[in-house]
Amino acid sequence: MEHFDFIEMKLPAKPEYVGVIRLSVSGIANRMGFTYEDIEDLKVAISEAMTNATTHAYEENEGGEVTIGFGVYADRLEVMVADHGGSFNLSDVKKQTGPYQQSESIENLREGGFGLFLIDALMDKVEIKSGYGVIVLMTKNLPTNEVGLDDDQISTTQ
Amino acid sequence: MEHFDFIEMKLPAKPEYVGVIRLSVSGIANRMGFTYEDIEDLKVAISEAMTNATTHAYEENEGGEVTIGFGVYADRLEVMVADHGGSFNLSDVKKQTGPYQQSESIENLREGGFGLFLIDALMDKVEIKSGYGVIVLMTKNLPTNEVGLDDDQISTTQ
Amino acid sequence: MNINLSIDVIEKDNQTELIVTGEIDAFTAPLLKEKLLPATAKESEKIIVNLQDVAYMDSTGLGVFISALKSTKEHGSTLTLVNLQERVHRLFKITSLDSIIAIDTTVRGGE
Amino acid sequence: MNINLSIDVIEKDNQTELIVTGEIDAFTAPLLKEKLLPATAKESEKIIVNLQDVAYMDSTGLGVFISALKSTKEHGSTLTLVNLQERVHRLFKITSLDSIIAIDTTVRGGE
Repeated sequence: MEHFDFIEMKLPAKPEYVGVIRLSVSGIANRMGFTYEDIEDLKVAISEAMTNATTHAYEENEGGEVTIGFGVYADRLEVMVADHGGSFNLSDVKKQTGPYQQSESIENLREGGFGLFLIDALMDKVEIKSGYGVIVLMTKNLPTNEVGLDDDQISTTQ
Repeated sequence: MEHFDFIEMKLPAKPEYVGVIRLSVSGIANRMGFTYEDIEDLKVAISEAMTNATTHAYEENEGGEVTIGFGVYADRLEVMVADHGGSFNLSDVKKQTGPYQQSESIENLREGGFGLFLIDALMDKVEIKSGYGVIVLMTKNLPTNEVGLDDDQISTTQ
Repeated sequence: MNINLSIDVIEKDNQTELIVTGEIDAFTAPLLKEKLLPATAKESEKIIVNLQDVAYMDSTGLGVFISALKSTKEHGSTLTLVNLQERVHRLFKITSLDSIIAIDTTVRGGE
Repeated sequence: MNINLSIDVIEKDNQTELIVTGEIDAFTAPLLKEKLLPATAKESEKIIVNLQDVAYMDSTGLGVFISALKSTKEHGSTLTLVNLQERVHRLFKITSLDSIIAIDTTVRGGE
């Protein structure tokens, strides 16, 4: 079986913890060797998924929690964001997903309509599963190293 | 009961993930309003506990994992670091804990002897429990706000 | 609790400038909305949002600017975003929202 | 895998300077040890470790410097740490290791 490391986080489904998740994913992705640009993409995508999860929790009026799993592979990072409980109409969400179209009137633009679209645009692969809660499973590939391995690679964290 | 938020992380007991934990605790502590100095203390203390846990896992030759729990209270942060499995002689560890004494010969200084001492020096309260694995439970209090509440407090993350 | 966003509001004749510092996400976006929306409700007000010191933004920020744009259309005010960092500007381009929200790219922060 | 530590080694007559950049923790300390220990094994070598760009260090870093100090005593070399940031210096003070490890405080980084 393909080897990977697994990291799991459970947090209250509250918006104040979205920033915590961003720092965590930033640490994991930096350690894996992702570029600055890719790390920024990951931060946005995971924040969007966590924001969706906290919104569901809020709508359901529950003090729920969000589970985030990171699968660290040699060539990619898989991130799973799951909220527990609360139902979710997947086809409704998919209908709302897309960039702004010139034909749409500004009045009809949805304030919260771009989250899933951004996840899809910024990650290499995205799957959404709905059942008891919602699971967003997204993958970002590490760039294949075509310049050859450089032992003395310099990198600094924030 | 006193209200608190709970955040849990599970990571492979490997040194390459110590930096990830530092970023996560930094995010949580920053959100709670800890000072820069206190956040640096927390980063060291939690890294020390995680390093201990990864060392035990290594000695036991297991692909173990470390569980870290953060209890976010109004006036303090409680951090629990637990490794699973591997026995641990608590009294041996406590004997080794202390600053360097002029009477000690340099030859007898232990390379890894300052981890628990630093945790104790940098945190407000520390408990170590040994049984099936080791649990380090440490508390850092938020400074009591004597200057009064300032709504327009400016803060930036890294 | 600390909030990683601060907003300075500078009001002149018929002009409101918001200087935004920090991160715009689900936690902080309500604060931005609270400071921005009242300005857009003033007839013929010119609103400038300076995003030079915003290093992070996601769709919650886009949502606030969509609300603000709607409000300007209702009340006859105008909204312009200035000094966007490349990463932040990119989100407006990906979503095509740069076709309806005025973004002044003559000066851009973070480059 | 990325390692957040880089070490430049500058060798002159009887003097080795290590310029350390990044974070010293359980993951990166072995790299520091690997670069530092061989220098301490040279008789009458003067070793300077410049920590100006080390923003984070914990007891694993203290452990490396203890090993290096032991090695200097065995081999007749010397070890001096320079340009410590206040936070890093603090760890040597808390543990009283500043009484046995030479730290040049005339120039200090990060202040």
